[in-house]
Amino acid sequence: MNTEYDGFDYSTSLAGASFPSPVFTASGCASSGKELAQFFDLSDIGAVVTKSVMNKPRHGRSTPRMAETPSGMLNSIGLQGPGIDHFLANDVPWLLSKGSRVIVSIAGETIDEYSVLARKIRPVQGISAIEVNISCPNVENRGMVFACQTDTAARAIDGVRKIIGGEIPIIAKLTPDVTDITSIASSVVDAGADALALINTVLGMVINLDTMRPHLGGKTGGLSGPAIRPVAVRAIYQVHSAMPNVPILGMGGVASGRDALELILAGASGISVGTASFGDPTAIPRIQRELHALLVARGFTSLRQAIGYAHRASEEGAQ
Amino acid sequence: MNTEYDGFDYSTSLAGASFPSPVFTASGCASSGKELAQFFDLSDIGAVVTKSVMNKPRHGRSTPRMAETPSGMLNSIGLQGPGIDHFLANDVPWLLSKGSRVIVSIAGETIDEYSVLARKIRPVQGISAIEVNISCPNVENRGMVFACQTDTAARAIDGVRKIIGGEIPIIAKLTPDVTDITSIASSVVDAGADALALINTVLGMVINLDTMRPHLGGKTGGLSGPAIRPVAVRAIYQVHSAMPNVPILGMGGVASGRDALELILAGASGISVGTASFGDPTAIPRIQRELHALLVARGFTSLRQAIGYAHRASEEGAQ
Amino acid sequence: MSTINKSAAQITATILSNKRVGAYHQILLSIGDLASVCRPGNFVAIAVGGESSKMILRRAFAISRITHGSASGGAMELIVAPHGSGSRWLCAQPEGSDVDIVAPLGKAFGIPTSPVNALLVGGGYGSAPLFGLAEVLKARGCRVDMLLGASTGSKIYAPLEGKRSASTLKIYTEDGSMGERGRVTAPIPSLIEQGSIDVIYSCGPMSMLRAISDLTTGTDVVHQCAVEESMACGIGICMTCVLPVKGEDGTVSMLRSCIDGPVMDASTVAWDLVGKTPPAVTL
Amino acid sequence: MSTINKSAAQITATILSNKRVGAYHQILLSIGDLASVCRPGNFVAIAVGGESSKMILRRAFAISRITHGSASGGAMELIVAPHGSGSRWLCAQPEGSDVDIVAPLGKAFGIPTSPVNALLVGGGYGSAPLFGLAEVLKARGCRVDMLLGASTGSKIYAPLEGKRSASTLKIYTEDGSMGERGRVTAPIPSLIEQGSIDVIYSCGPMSMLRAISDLTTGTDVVHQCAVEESMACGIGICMTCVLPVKGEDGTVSMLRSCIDGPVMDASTVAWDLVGKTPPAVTL
Ligand SMILES: Cc1cc2nc3c(=O)[nH]c(=O)nc-3n(C[C@H](O)[C@H](O)[C@H](O)COP(=O)(O)OP(=O)(O)OC[C@H]3O[C@@H](n4cnc5c(N)ncnc54)[C@H](O)[C@@H]3O)c2cc1C
Ligand SMILES: Cc1cc2nc3c(=O)[nH]c(=O)nc-3n(C[C@H](O)[C@H](O)[C@H](O)COP(=O)(O)OP(=O)(O)OC[C@H]3O[C@@H](n4cnc5c(N)ncnc54)[C@H](O)[C@@H]3O)c2cc1C
Ligand SMILES: Cc1cc2nc3c(=O)[nH]c(=O)nc-3n(C[C@H](O)[C@H](O)[C@H](O)COP(=O)(O)O)c2cc1C
Ligand SMILES: Cc1cc2nc3c(=O)[nH]c(=O)nc-3n(C[C@H](O)[C@H](O)[C@H](O)COP(=O)(O)O)c2cc1C
Ligand code: FES
Ligand code: FES
Repeated sequence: MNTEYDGFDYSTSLAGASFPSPVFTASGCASSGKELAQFFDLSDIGAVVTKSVMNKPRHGRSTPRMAETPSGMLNSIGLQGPGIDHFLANDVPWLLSKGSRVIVSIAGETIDEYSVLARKIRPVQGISAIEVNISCPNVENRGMVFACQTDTAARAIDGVRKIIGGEIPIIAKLTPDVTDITSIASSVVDAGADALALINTVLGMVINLDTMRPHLGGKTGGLSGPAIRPVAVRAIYQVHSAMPNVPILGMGGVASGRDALELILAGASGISVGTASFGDPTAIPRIQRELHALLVARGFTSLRQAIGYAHRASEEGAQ
Repeated sequence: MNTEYDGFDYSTSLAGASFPSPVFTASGCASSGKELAQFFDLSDIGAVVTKSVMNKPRHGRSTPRMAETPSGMLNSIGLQGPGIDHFLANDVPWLLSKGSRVIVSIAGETIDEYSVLARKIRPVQGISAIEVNISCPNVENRGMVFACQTDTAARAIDGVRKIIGGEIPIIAKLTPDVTDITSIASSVVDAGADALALINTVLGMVINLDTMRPHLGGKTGGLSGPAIRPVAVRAIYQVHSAMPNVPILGMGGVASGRDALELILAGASGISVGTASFGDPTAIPRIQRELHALLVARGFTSLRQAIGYAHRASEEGAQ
Repeated sequence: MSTINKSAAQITATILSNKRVGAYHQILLSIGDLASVCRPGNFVAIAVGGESSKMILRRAFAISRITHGSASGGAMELIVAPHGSGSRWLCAQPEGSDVDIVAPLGKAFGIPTSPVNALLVGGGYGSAPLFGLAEVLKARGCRVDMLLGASTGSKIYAPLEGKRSASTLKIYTEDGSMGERGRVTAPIPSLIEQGSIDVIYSCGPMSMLRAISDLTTGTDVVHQCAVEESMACGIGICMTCVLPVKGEDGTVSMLRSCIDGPVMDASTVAWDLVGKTPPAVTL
Repeated sequence: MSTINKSAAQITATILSNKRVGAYHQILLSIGDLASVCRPGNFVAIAVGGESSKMILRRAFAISRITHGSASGGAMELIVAPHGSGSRWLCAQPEGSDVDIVAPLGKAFGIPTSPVNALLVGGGYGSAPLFGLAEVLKARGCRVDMLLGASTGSKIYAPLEGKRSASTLKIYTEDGSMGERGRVTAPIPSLIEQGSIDVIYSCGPMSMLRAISDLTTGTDVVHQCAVEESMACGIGICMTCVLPVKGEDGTVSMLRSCIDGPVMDASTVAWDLVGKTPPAVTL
């Protein structure tokens, strides 16, 4: 564990899983870790959240898969990946050998697939948590986003929970593209999610002005980056307000320590950094340093004191 | 009518109402027009969409009411305004006297209030259309956003339709903050909306890092500006795809002719420019010029040919 | 043409000079003919961050002084505190670069038609519009006294300028590093009591304006203050910059400080309601 | 440390010079020790737009040439076409300004261990990495012929440089404004037939790479091409830049062109699947 934060308790926990720092990679924005290892030591950050893996290997969507937008980007990767077997045999052992804490993200095309994935992960030693991605917008059918409806969201989580028992914390990852995110959040918590990951990308689209057609191979894509940060802060604030005891892994447009602090004050116990790593391979350790300095400057002696502080401050506050 | 587009037919119509150009102000981003008249001639643009007016005068929310965010901003005005009587007695006549086409935006706290407003507007001569704002996020209770549910959305529109009859086109303004915007769109069309305005702002929040509390007086606010453009394009594309015959007034992050073109190719028959006018008081006439040049450069001889072209191109297209 | 901001125009202005002065930057912009329509109290809205900026809103700055040059036309002086990313960007622009400005905006200070005794009170960069104002007042035969205050000496802008433009100048800093230690409002009660001032012109933090307002309440002293609210547009179209102002009948309206201000009659501002949800409108 | 991009580092590089050359800008960056680990075919990813930029992604540029200087260390040359807002920003940066770069990235061209006859084919700014490559190949005793093509003469980068670095140089433009009128691929069939080339190194638009690939299929000529796909990260973490590549067993995988490329064995690329939804994975 990290000791460079002397005096300050930078550790965090998500439903029993502990981490020396609250700054993680975001699923799909760090592959399986190897690529970033050239730029910093993976054991120095809170955790590596791996790219959502499915049961079978998968090609994903056709190219182009990305479009830059003002202060953001769209992606339509479509969950390309090697499949769970290859992933568990190769990527997880490599990450653990580097001393990294590992959160495995899984995604299924059917409710059953989530259970199948859980069954394969259960016996694996050393995994800190499972992030259940029920909100990837880049699947063939927009109706397939389980996190859009309380019942499908709950069933996917329930399938995983039944198999995992209490061994590994389950983090349900939600989309902000719903009418009422708190109702989705409470349905997955009822179904057995220990924590929530907020937010996945926002559904968006870009038209290519040369071809005058949708730019992305998959037509629509997921919007990420600083552009969506106010949406992430709002979602985290709303959900933390409704369920103050459910830990939240916050993400969406965090590119600096100040951004991370904003999400933490809104209620996040940990921060995933996604798109920022594309523009800056050392974004995560930088954000980790900046956040620490900002917390200390505000007189906090532990990260925990700051989590959800915006809610408490408003009770105490003058207004 | 404008003749400076010689050869090119720049006119558009929204359910029977005709406009010499497709570029309008956005409701709430031009007040009642007077303020912009110093910077350009209001009769030169397509139309002035006035700030949503309620039945009674209204103070709106407490300050601060805005926060700049990456490529966007949050606002929480809360529908401050003079009330419909003052508005109809003063602002509408002034706009008409300047030769401006006027679209009156109305907002109600109750379903009934929409009918009351419609009753007062009905006898007024010279109004091109009514935009019914059922999606303002800056009202006391987030549950009050009628456009979040198909039934409340439909009832608000139905109330207006019953009173307006067929005299004035009704444009229903929707929020993208819903699980399925096409179902909301079809419910308001069934209830009598002639056209749709897409999109209102996206619900967001900013935490002030000095006070460590929500920055806006109203806590949450509406996100607008280029940051949300991909969301607007997606919403317009989805709705146009589902209901190709329902005209759409598109908006959300349009700051240049290229942005306007993107929304038009996605399916918008007209474009409202909101936040861009804050950063550039002459944004609207500039965007109007730029869009015209881009359309001509692509070989279009009328605006109409370009509306929804991204859908047709993808049928014809090579892939 | 409108009656609102009726002299305003959007132009490209060249930075003639950009000098650090204490904690501030003194920036001189070449604005041609526009100089002739700028009045003390008006402000300018400047686009920041360049072509591919993520900052979409203009930044507002008080027009500090206007000089009517020769060939190149007039110039506008600003006093800019490098605060956040937008003002820091502006302070970093080199001489010779161009900025997109909209000016003059807002209501100017009211100038008395006959000579009066005027007290000008500035807090921090709030002194900006006071130098230009002092010149105009003196030209009208007014007596001009000036009080400048700040947290520390480096935030007192150009004390020598102050001396030149006013009959008397008193400086207050909270840490005592320049002038007297204390608040700039300290001497005001006795000045009012002595009957030595007719009008106070103030510009600075809202708390300072309010404090002065409290001191002038119930006296004959007129108090014109230049308020500072967060502004998204600066031209009256967004309704973000509102301030509760009492009408003649006592009802409070939320007025836009960009077009109904920034200069306001301090006695009409409902200071206790600033930043609060105003009471529901009653008809 | 990883095996991927194992020499890559993120550094601040100073622009030593920035010159317009035809339709391009030749930009020289001071990169110190990093120069020693850059190989022809590697690319650099540059942050664009400055501190308050709305452009959040880096832009990729082929490393055109490396010079090993004296005191100030090595330098990296780029050939940049002002295309959209990011590349235009880079082309507008003055000498002396700093940029944030990550380099060297991706797989370099494979250099034969024994002397061969090499044909270098560049389209537009695709000629960028070929000059440096030519020098390396010549140092290994290879014969180097070069073909450069573009739509028009101003888009042929530095034809004189080409002449210096290759044994022969032929230029093709589609409008005939420089060299011969036609496509750069025109002479390749007869060169292959004559048996005068062993390896083709190509860099340019995907359509050009594919056309060359079609010509070399079924011949003994090895074809290494530097592909260009839209890249969000450039370092292998985002999966946006994938290309369908056939494995030894004939199955197609979507490989990341940033780390498994940009230089690829053209015979393994499933050209007909580029930009299509690849067939479902079968196990
Ligand atoms: C009428 C008026 C006159 C002003 N005159 C001066 C002056 O002469 N010299 C000077 O240094 N400053 C002046 N200010 C304040 C100046 O506008 C802010 O310091 C500046 O907008 C901060 O922008 P930023 O990007 O540096 O900071 P950020 O905090 O990054 O700005 C974020 C957003 O908040 C707004 N904002 C932040 N602080 C303020 C503020 N104090 N007032 C209004 N909006 C704010 C910005 O406009 C921007 O939209 C004046 C403000 C107003 C309204
Ligand atoms: C490996 C590699 C080597 C390259 N070498 C060179 C070179 O030597 N000289 C040169 O001028 N250009 C080169 N390019 C292309 C260069 O990256 C693009 O021209 C540039 O990214 C365009 O950015 P922009 O902001 O100007 O354009 P915009 O169109 O505004 O860019 C928008 C987004 O699309 C991406 N994009 C747009 N065009 C391309 C493209 N052709 N390739 C990849 N991404 C693109 C941008 O990175 C950005 O994220 C290379 C690209 C790659 C992948
Ligand atoms: C290229 C890309 C790929 C992503 N892939 C995944 C994924 O596989 N699983 C997942 O749960 N989220 C995925 N995401 C979403 C991110 O984890 C994150 O929720 C989102 O991007 C918001 O954070 P950011 O703004 O920091 O990127 C992906 C995002 C991007 C940009
Ligand atoms: C300050 C502000 C006030 C607004 N007020 C209203 C309003 O009164 N009625 C309404 O329908 N939309 C209102 N909107 C939403 C805009 O009309 C528009 O739908 C939205 O801002 C997206 O467009 P833009 O990105 O071009 O601003 C407001 C937006 C802003 C920024
Ligand atoms: S700043 Fe927009 S109305 Fe005043
Ligand atoms: S550009 Fe991100 S993986 Fe290649």
